[in-house]
Amino acid sequence: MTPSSQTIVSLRNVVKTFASGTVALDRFNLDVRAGEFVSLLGPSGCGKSTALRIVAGLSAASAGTVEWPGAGKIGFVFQDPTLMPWADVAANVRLPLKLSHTDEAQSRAAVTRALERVGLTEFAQAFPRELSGGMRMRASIARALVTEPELLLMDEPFAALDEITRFRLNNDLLGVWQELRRTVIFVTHSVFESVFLSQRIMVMTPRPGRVFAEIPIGAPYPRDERFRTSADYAGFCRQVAEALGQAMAGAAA
Amino acid sequence: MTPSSQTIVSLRNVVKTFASGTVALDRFNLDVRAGEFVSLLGPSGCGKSTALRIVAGLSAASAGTVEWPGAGKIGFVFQDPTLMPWADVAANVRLPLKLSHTDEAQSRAAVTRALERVGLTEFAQAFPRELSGGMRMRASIARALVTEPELLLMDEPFAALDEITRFRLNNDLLGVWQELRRTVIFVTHSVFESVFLSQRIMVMTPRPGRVFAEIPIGAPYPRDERFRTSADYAGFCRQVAEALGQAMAGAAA
Amino acid sequence: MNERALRIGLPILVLALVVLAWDGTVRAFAIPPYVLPGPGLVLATLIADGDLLWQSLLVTLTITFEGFLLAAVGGIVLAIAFNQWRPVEYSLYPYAVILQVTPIVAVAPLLLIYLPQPLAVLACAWIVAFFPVLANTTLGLNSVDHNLIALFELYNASRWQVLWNLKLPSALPQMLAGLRIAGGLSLIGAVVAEIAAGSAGAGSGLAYRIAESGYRLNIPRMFAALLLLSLAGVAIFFALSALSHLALRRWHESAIRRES
Amino acid sequence: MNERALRIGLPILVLALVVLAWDGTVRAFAIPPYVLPGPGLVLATLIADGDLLWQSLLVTLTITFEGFLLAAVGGIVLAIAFNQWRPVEYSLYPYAVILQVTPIVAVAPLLLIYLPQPLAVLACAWIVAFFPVLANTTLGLNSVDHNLIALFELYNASRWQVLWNLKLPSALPQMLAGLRIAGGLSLIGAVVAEIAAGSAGAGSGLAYRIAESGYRLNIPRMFAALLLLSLAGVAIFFALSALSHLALRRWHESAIRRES
Amino acid sequence: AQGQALDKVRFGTNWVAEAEHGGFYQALADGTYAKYGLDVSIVPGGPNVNNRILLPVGKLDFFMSANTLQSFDAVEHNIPTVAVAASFQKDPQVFVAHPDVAKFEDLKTRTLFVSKEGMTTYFQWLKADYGFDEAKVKPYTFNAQPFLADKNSAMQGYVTSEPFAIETQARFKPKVFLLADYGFDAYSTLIETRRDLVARRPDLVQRFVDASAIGWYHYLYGDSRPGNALIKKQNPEMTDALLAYSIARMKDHGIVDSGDAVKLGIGAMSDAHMKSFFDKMVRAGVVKPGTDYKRAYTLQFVNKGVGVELRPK
Ligand SMILES: Nc1ncnc2c1ncn2[C@@H]1O[C@H](COP(=O)(O)OP(=O)(O)OP(=O)(O)O)[C@@H](O)[C@H]1O
Ligand SMILES: Nc1ncnc2c1ncn2[C@@H]1O[C@H](COP(=O)(O)OP(=O)(O)OP(=O)(O)O)[C@@H](O)[C@H]1O
Ligand SMILES: [Mg+2]
Ligand SMILES: [Mg+2]
Repeated sequence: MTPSSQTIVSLRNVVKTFASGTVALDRFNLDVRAGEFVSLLGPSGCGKSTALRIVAGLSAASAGTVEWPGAGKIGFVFQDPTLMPWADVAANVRLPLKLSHTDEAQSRAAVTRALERVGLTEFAQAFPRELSGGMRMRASIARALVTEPELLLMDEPFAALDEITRFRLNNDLLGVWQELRRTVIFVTHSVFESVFLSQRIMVMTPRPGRVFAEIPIGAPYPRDERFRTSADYAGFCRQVAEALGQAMAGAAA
Repeated sequence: MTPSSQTIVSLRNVVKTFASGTVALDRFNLDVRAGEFVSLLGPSGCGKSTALRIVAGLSAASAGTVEWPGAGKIGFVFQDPTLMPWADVAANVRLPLKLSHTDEAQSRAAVTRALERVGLTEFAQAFPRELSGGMRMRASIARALVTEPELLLMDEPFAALDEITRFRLNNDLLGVWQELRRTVIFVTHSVFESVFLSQRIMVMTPRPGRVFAEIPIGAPYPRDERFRTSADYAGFCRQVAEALGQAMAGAAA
Repeated sequence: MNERALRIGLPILVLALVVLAWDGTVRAFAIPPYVLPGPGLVLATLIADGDLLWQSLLVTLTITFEGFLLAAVGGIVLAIAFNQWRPVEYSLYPYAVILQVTPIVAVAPLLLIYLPQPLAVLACAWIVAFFPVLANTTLGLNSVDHNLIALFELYNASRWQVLWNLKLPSALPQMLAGLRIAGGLSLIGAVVAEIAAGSAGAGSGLAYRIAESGYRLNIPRMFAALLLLSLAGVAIFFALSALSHLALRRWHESAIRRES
Repeated sequence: MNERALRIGLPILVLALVVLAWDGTVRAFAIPPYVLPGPGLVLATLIADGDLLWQSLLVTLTITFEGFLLAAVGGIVLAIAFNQWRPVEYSLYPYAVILQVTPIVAVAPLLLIYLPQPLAVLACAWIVAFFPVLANTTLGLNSVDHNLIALFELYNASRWQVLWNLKLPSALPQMLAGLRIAGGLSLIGAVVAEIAAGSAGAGSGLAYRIAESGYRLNIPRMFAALLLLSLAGVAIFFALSALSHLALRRWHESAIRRES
Repeated sequence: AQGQALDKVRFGTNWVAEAEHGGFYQALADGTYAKYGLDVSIVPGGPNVNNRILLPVGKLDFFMSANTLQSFDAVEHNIPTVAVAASFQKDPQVFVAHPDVAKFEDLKTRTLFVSKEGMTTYFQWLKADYGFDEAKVKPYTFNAQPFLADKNSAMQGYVTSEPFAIETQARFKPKVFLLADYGFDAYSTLIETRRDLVARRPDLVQRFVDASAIGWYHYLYGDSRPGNALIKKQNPEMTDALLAYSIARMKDHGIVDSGDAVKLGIGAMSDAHMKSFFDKMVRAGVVKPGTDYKRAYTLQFVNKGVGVELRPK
């Protein structure tokens, strides 16, 4: 969290043009250091998911450079739940452990913990098609958390959840992050959520996505319900919302 | 909108038990009259989508009665975008018109208007896989709006959208509803959204879903940005949030 | 329940109708048995020649079973190899197609030269049945959700893990459809193999019985043998369908009974 | 680009290797041409007998084409009927299976009794090829996203609309895979039909050439005919693959070139 | 019959056009059939083609059956067909062996390539009378490659055909054993027809039998070119060399014109000959002992010496 800590990933002037001709990102810059909590905030279709996929190495930049000087275990929550339809919830959540050959007992405990965290204990044996939309997303979150990854990439993980579940998971996420000193890159379209969670918010312009403003949220952690109702919080929210409005207006102009 | 107007759909003591044994709804009651804007609000997995499917006649109740004394054209926004992957956005949006044999010119105009409304004009020729998550959802919304249906059923349509787009679409939706005197049943997990939009909010308990409280939102229409920042609005929000908290606590107890 | 009754009752009803129509036609036009034997006669022959035909059926079924296993394993393994190593696919797919279109009857003599006879028979049966397994499994392996593939990549899954935990389960529905086609084809393959390369005489299968009966104008026995063959085919098909249903019923669209 | 080079270069490379190995074996062991003719001899024969073989190829291809059309149309129509009316499926599926497992060579004489000869030939070719189309299309039609079906229901789509606008496009990938299998099978079907029910003699197709050349021990010509047949099969397969690619490349996982 | 409309007759053979069918093609080509008031169309058979079944159902009027056994089968299964003439006095069925095989009995130790049809006919007799072993049999699919590749094998064939292919293609002279020389005394290339035709149109049957016999005389002893030309037209694979070879072998071995035929004319049949073969088949377990084998044929149309004058003295 100290500015001197190691850079985990660094995107320089990244451009992403799809085969269809759509330019999703245009000279996009992002540096994330170990232990940071960074949010990407922007309107629908501005390239957030694209940027996150590039960060994860799932998609290649059309131009610019991407470097991972200090990459470790990655956890990824896709915007869609992306569960294996032929496996039950427990098996879906266990997947990353299975792929890294974690031993049986340990992985059973980790899965149980992760399912508890997202409130799906009762549905461990259910198949994805037997879940509600929000429950599917929670299973996907549990899967990303189960390995306690060093770099956690989350693409609007809480969008499908009600506020109460969402607040609980917000707090949980912050808890994990602080406790285990993880790095998180968080994509959201919610100003409130980004302010509550992050140390730094990258506000993006509409397509083609560029960083319009980088806003540090200087409030101390742990942040809790008191922070959510504080004047500080409201102030940050206003500042971010304004930046976002400008970013969007700039594009419209 | 007068209380005497015709009942569109009426659910009485509806129970829904799935083959897996999950009881999604338990003695669920709902009456919607022509011209109403009703929201279903509840935590993830409480049975909102299930209730909406029953209202649409897509799913049969395991017990209880469902009646449609005054059903007309229905528009449905599924929780997932549910687009045809082999058709481009325009064709997806045009689908309901095609199915009702609307003539070419008229349907072209309607599609153009619907796409404009959700900001996808540029992407009319794109295929679903070439869209971002939020854009897919917007295409789905455009498809539901294109026929200007008498009964509009929407399952968390705006969850994947950024606040600015979302507010715009909220306003749009209210506009359509008022102007054309439509009936809307709206599923959401957002207290703020439900208060801003609805005349009446059904707060549901966690699984098995029942109506915990029915809260009328007595604010006059048209509602606009001023309403969103009013004390009235804040008050309603507090009231609804409290009811939701109680509903969830009751279940936990 | 009603559904199930339909599922069993209807085919039986249709069967009854077909048999009645068959019998009726034979009687009404007084069709001689060497043109079209009536169902009663065929059944009587089936019972009278039961032992002989049963022995032959067993021979044919053994080849069928071995051919099917080979086709299943071969088709799946080949599809996996094609999917894992593109160069292998580009190099060998044309040859797989060539195998599919080669008329067995023409190459059987060659196989008989290069392979011992039982192996030649198996090779024939295999050639006939493997292609649908290959083609369908290939389609399945190539249709995996790309987000799931990305997920596996992220977790540094080995090729083997991707294959085993992702691609194969995901390809299962298509694979099983391929196997369902291959089931019938292996029966055909066994018959063709027997005709082309099989042993004749005492220990021979249904194909030989059919050819012999046709040649000797024992048409009722020919029909009885054909009937046995058909029953075997239907049994194989429904066994494979049941297997497929068991494997898919909890998750795949094609097998789930939707809540109404 | 590199990909494309591989795609074309590799099969050619493998072809070259196969031909070299073939030639080498024939020379090294001094295999006489009536057991295994060398590639040069086969090619020479192909050119020398070009006219005759070409005529035969045309005959075979005509039957193949007609059989394929019938199989495609028949398989798809049957699959649609099965999908639309469950009772039809329950009643007739067993009979479709029976058709699949019936050895043509055995029933061809019967078909010749009941049908005029050209129709009997077509029926044979059809029987061989239609089942994969049926089975795969059925799988496709049953695998439609249930939410999309719900959507169509909501908009009061007629059965026909659901079929045309939803089920068929959705089943396209599987259907095309079925057609790809059927392509090769119709060629086999044409060959088998010709052997079993065709008129021998002047106007005959490749199957007859192959059998006759084999009988006369004109093995180089037999190989030349087999070669032509294989080429035809590969051409049919790749034509169908190209068609499939065109139809699916914009939307289906199996055909999309992923952005890396 | 001249001047009137010709009777349309369909005649099915059991193989593609070849010299073994020469008499029939000759009769068609040189106008003998027409002279007898017949408009004959010849429907060739082939590997895996079973033309025989088309006879009783009326799609054919005459059929060329391979040997007498098939006529016995017809009786056993109550099929209303009957043999009316035997074009071949001897079955041309042979075993073709590599040159090292010294005598017929040595074949028992060899791998034998035998067709399905062979299995159901002469091989059963070989088992019964010579003690051949089924376990040594592999299927013969009318292709000599497996035989050529396996030096320790022998294969079935027609004396008129397979040896030639081997001599010309494999360039060695194989040993040939004509089964007829070892006691397999079936008639071959019989003309079968339906019983109702015999009853209703005996004149038609008689004309076909007579014209065919005359065709055979012309083919064997006269100018065979018209017949050969027609054969080659129907079967472009056929070569002059093979035709010449086949005709020569038919003459050497007296396939067509020997035994009873010398006096009674081509097509001759006799009760004694039939009985002898029937007894052998009963012994081999191929036909049931009680079969009324005499119903399998009729001597009504043969043994009249038709055409014998055409044989060169
Ligand atoms: N097809 C199904 N089979 C079995 N159980 C199901 C099925 N669909 C839904 N359920 C169960 O029914 C309950 C209610 O689901 P529903 O989708 O209605 O929830 P929801 O209120 O829409 O939740 P969310 O806000 O997460 O979408 C859940 O517990 C879910 O597991
Ligand atoms: N596979 C693809 N092919 C072509 N264009 C694509 C593809 N994926 C995304 N795009 C385009 O790239 C742009 C950015 O998409 P992206 O998914 O990154 O948006 P996003 O910021 O995540 O939006 P949302 O909040 O709606 O999820 C969009 O205009 C989209 O149409
Ligand atoms: Mg996104
Ligand atoms: Mg829901």
